Amino acid sequence: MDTLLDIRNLKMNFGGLKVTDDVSLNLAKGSRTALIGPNGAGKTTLINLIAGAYRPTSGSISLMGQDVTGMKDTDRVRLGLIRSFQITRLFPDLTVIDHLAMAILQREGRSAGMFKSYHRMPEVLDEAMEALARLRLDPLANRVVAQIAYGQQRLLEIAIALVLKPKVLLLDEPAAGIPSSDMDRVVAALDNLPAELAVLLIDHDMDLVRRFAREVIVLSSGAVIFRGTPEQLGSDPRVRSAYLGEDA
Amino acid sequence: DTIKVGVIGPMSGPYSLYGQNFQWGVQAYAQVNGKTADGHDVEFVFRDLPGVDPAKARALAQELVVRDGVQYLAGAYFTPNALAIAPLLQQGKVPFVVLNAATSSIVEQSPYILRTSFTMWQNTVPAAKVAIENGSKKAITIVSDYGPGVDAEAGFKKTYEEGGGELVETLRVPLSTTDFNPLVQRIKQSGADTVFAFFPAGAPTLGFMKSYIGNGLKEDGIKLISTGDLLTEPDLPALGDVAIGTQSTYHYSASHDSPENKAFMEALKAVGADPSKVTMAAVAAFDGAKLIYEMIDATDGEQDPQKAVDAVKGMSWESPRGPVTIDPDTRHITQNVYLREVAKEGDTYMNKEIRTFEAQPDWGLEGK
Amino acid sequence: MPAATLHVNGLSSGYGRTVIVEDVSFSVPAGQRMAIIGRNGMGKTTLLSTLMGLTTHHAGTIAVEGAGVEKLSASRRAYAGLGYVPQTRDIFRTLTVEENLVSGLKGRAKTNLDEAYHLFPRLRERRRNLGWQLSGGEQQMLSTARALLGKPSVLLLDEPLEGLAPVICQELMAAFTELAKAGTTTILLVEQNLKTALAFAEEVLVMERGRIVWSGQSEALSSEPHLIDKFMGVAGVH
Amino acid sequence: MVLFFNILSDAFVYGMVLFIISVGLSLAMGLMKVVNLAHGAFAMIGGYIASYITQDQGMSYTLAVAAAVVGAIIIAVPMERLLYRRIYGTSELTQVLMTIGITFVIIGVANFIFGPTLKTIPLPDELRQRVDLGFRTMSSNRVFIAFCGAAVAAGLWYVIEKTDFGIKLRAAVENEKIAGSLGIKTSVIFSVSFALATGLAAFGGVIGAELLPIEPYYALTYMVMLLVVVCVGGAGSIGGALAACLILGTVDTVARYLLPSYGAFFFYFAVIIIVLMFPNGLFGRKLNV
Amino acid sequence: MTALSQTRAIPATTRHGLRDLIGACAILAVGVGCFFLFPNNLSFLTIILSISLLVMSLDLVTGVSGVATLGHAFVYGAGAYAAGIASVNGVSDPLLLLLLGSLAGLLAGVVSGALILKGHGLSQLVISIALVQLASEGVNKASFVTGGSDGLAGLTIDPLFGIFEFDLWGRTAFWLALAVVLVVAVLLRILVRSPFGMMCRGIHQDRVRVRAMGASVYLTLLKMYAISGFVGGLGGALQAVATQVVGLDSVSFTTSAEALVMLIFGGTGHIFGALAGTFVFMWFEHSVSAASPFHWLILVGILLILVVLFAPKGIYGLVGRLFQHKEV
Ligand SMILES: Nc1ncnc2c1ncn2[C@@H]1O[C@H](COP(=O)(O)OP(=O)(O)OP(=O)(O)O)[C@@H](O)[C@H]1O
Ligand SMILES: Nc1ncnc2c1ncn2[C@@H]1O[C@H](COP(=O)(O)OP(=O)(O)OP(=O)(O)O)[C@@H](O)[C@H]1O
Ligand SMILES: [Mg+2]
Ligand SMILES: [Mg+2]
Repeated sequence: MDTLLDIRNLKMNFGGLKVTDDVSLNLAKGSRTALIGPNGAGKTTLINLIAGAYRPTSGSISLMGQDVTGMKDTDRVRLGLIRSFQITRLFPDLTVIDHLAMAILQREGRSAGMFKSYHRMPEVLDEAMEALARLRLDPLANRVVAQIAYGQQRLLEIAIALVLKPKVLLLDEPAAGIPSSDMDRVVAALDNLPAELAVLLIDHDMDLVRRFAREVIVLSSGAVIFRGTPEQLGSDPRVRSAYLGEDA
Repeated sequence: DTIKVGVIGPMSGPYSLYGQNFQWGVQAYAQVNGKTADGHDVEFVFRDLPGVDPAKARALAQELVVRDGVQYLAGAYFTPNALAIAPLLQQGKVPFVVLNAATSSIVEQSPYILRTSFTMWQNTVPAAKVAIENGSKKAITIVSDYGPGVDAEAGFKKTYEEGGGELVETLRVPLSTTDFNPLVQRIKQSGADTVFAFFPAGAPTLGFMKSYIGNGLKEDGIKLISTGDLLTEPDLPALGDVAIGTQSTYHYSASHDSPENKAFMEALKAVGADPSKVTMAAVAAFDGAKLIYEMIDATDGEQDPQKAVDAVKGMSWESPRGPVTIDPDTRHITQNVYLREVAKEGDTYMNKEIRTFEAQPDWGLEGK
Repeated sequence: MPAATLHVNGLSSGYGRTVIVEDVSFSVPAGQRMAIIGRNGMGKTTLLSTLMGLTTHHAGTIAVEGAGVEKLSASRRAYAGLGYVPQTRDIFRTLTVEENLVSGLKGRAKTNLDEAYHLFPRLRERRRNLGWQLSGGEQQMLSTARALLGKPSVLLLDEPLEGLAPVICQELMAAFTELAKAGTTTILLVEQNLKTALAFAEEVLVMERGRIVWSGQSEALSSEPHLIDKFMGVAGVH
Repeated sequence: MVLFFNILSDAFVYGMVLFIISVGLSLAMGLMKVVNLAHGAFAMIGGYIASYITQDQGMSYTLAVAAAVVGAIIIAVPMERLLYRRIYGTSELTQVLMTIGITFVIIGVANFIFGPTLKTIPLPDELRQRVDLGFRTMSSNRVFIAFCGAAVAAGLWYVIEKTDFGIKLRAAVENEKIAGSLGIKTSVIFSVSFALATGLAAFGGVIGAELLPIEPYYALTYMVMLLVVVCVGGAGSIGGALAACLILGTVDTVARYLLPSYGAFFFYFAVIIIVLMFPNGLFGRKLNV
Repeated sequence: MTALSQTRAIPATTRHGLRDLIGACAILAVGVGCFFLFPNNLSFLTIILSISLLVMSLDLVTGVSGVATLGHAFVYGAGAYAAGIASVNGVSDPLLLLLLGSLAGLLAGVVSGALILKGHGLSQLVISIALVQLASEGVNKASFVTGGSDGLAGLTIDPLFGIFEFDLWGRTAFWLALAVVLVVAVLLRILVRSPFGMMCRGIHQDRVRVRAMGASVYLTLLKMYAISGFVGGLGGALQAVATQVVGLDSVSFTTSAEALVMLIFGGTGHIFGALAGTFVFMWFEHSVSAASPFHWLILVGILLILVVLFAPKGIYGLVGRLFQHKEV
């Protein structure tokens, strides 16, 4: 099985608005695909559909050969379909390391333990600290999330997604709010992902898209208007006018 | 020496009026008879128990007995609270004078329980008799759905059916009911000529009276008879003129015409009571205090509950409510029950006694 | 109200007792464009929200067109001419797009909403939707449009381009430049993308641990890669 | 059939009383995001003032209604400034604690001043007439109550949904700081809305006194009822509050007619079922994903 | 990397362990102190202890997991009535009664949780109110087993371990209650810090995030509800055993609301807060209502207001703040 995620003719509307208009795409093992498009094109919605937060009106989604169209979001996560959030969703009163420990324990099916705190599980602590260190968040490990800067929260959002050991990873604007100076952390984290992992990345930072993606899909008004390599992107007139602007 | 008496009642909360009445009654007795009984100083210790809370009732009683060393307990506005206290009496060696709780079975819980208030049966049986004598053929009852309500319903049913009447329906409504319109509609539909009602004094009684009048039941010829709880003196001004002429049966009216009651009223005023807020609870407390003084007298201040209780069994005296006796078997008070009618004299509303049922026992225990 | 000057002197502030911004002084002439750059967590957001009156003020003065505002409440500062686009957007999630815009009008007539719809046609399409239903970029547009409707004379922008498509970014930066050049507003911009920040601003402040560690002309910074390297930890702008 | 209309019309009036009293709470909870458990206490204050004006001072009913509303507002506004302001935007639990505390104090004070007995507010002659509705007669007071309910509903809906005031209020509650940065005078907005909610409570307390009699524990006795109605309707929604009051008023009334001793069962069953079907309230403002 | 995690994490663990130890010692010290200082208030102290189990159980669902409920007396009442009814029907071993009560509480917890968790926010609050009202009506109606509004009085309880009588002085009941509370408090502290507890705290703050990690919100909370029911039921049974009466008030809205007030008063989410809140609040109420039976409500009201104004995180938060100042 080479195709991990296969989406066929997905459709979805909010009231009268067609947000997802007959979208088909597939991600093979090891694929690095960028999903771009104008604001409100339906990128986040597509991720929500794949992750199971919304139900499509028609079409199908299959994950590693298994049809997951009607499956609960939490079950999809267990199959290895992990997403990050465009607008961070974290636990304001928990510490940075709490977040990672929770993700690790959940991944390992140990989150129902009622006696031993993760502070007494060296293997969990080590893995969590390692994941933080990769994004250079380790000095903040014991800080409460409400008290770290927004950009740092964005990095944490990525760290959580990575630690869940995804097979298919959906990243919604992971690099937004991270300064050029720190972009290298993100790029390094993405470069270090296991090769067989399939990644779908949304971002408006074309530098990141060009450095990362081997394939680019452009969405506009819910429909796919372009699919190709990053190099072909700049020469497509539709993409230029709808998205990139003239000096791209 | 000082002999302590613990009084537990609702000093705060929705029923605080009655706790206050307990206090007034006790103080009035001390006002008239002095603060010593047979040379022993008597001190009353008051404890607040605002609502139905048996666990707390028990804890308070226990604390009074163990810590404050009281020799006598008195009070209990609600039946469950009295029931919770009862099991302690034997071990604690304290007699307990119930000043209100009106379920018949309370006195059976311990040989050390005496009661100077009333029972629902005691007041309800005469009400049923009045209904029958007034020629009622079909009646309906409406009561609050809790112990005393159920007792009142049973008392009325038994007497009314024995008298040849037909009880067409019995309605029990939740204690929290304030809008009685649908119920009054139902009473109207039932074809009864008389309705017997019992609710604890407060919001439901007002609500019921308003609906009874407002929906024209009176004009339709459906008579209302109730126990005095529906028409306690402090609530009469709130009911206003609509209530005039309404009949009820009860063991005490503040307007009872006797020298004892006049003296009682004077004593109450002397201890700072508001005469318009005097209820049956005050007279129960007054008589309760009398029993306690008698018991102290009989035991010479020693802690001997059996001797104390025995001393007052069968005792008779002239209470502010009329002649009373402590029934030696039940330890409950035998008393007159009066048929009264709401009237207005000057600016004040009152329950005017128009007929006396003499020496009524607790029909609830009597019937068993 | 035309563009105003902004003078900040000895400003310290933070969250409760924690001090984040320390002893910051700078001034921006009317109609100037200034950019603030710095790594994550260095206090840029805290500085802007302090100017707006949303953090705990510890010391120092803030003057808009010569009038001290550091003692005023946020709403009084808004009337003194300050306008703010927060980094986390903070649109009203339970209000519709149009209601969000109305909330920023500062008493101006509703007909002025067209200004916002003209700048972001996307918002007109979505005007009956609730705030939370918007896409990330749409929320960003709404937040900016809402602040602009109040006609601020000093505009504080905290990463207003985050999540916007490149074409919109270009248009928006052009619009901001236009506003400043026309003498309508003075602009203080926090921006993560160095290239964009330097292209836009005339002056630049670099923040590190709550203090200003460098300030000067943006050309000076662009032409000195070692400075950028020192403050931002990356080599050069491409 | 006549009986059916009889019961229905009783239910309608009962629902309207609930509505007038609870709509202010719905405003407070839905728009100002304050779980104001002391709402009933302000209704009670209104009732006491009206009772004092009519019973003890012998003045007119109209005057009493006005005095009740104004009086409750005069008491409420300083409380808003000193106490409520501190709990805007805090967790519901903190609000519960503060407003229960306020309720206790108001109850204690009322008990102290007015004593523990029931208070009534005598109606003027115009409201004591019987009105012929065709299928039944009803006291003019009840007709008046129904009319007031409708007027309150319409007026409020207009203010909240159609005026800028409503927008500013909702904005200020959602994010006070950001609203301030947009030039919205949040403190004025809060005071005015709080006064509005309290005034409505007092108004409801007075005109509903016949169905919900005024006594010191009023505030606690009807707290559950008010909370339930507001949540079933969907906090902040006037239409929702109206619908909830009418539906629950009807369920309660009909159940009490049909099966008096099981009335409460039906009422709370209905509540659970409605809430499970409409977790955001009948017309609740949908808040989050 | 290992070294790094250890330097950071180990202080955190020992700090928690230390807090638990201090907490347990404090409970014990206060308990023993009360026994000697107020030897005649034991029955009241026992009620405090049993109510504190209800409040701790409420903390699990409300403080830790963020489920708003004003009907938690449902589980408390279930425990109390189960023990009461069993005792009337011949079960008189105190420990067995506690077990029965806890199991009944667990069942009640699952039932109410299953319904309440279907709602969110305000609707949870309403379902919880409706449930406790229904339960209370039901108990009132089923007077043939429950004694209706009169309640069950005069339960006979065997001596504890066949030796210690539940007598008028209430010493046995007090020590039993203290031991139960001590054990439960420590276990719950551990529970709150465990992976499961952390997950519940996470759900409290952002359930969408929790789902995105792959955890089921409903099932997790239902489990928490069951545990909470067990603890609450234990409290109810303890009260039944200690006071030998069971009344309708044990399943009332009022009790639920009071429990919530005491929890917030003490500080939510820390278990010890629940304990401190119950103790201080009930003690204060008890003292002022004895000192001023007519006006204590005003004083209690003022106390609550003051807490919100000056200790918005409750007593526990206040104490925590004092400690932090010392550390700095
Ligand atoms: N609410 C808060 N309470 C306490 N400290 C805070 C709070 N918010 C932020 N901080 C701290 O203040 C410092 C500055 O944060 P600020 O948000 O101003 O940084 P920033 O420069 O805007 O970063 P970014 O580029 O990530 O947006 C950070 O160290 C952060 O941890
Ligand atoms: N729950 C909803 N109800 C109604 N409309 C919605 C809802 N969620 C999203 N939309 C609309 O659907 C469209 C697509 O939104 P989506 O979030 O998928 O855009 P996006 O491509 O991720 O944009 P961006 O780059 O700005 O994040 C937007 O116009 C948005 O307003
Ligand atoms: Mg998006
Ligand atoms: Mg920032």
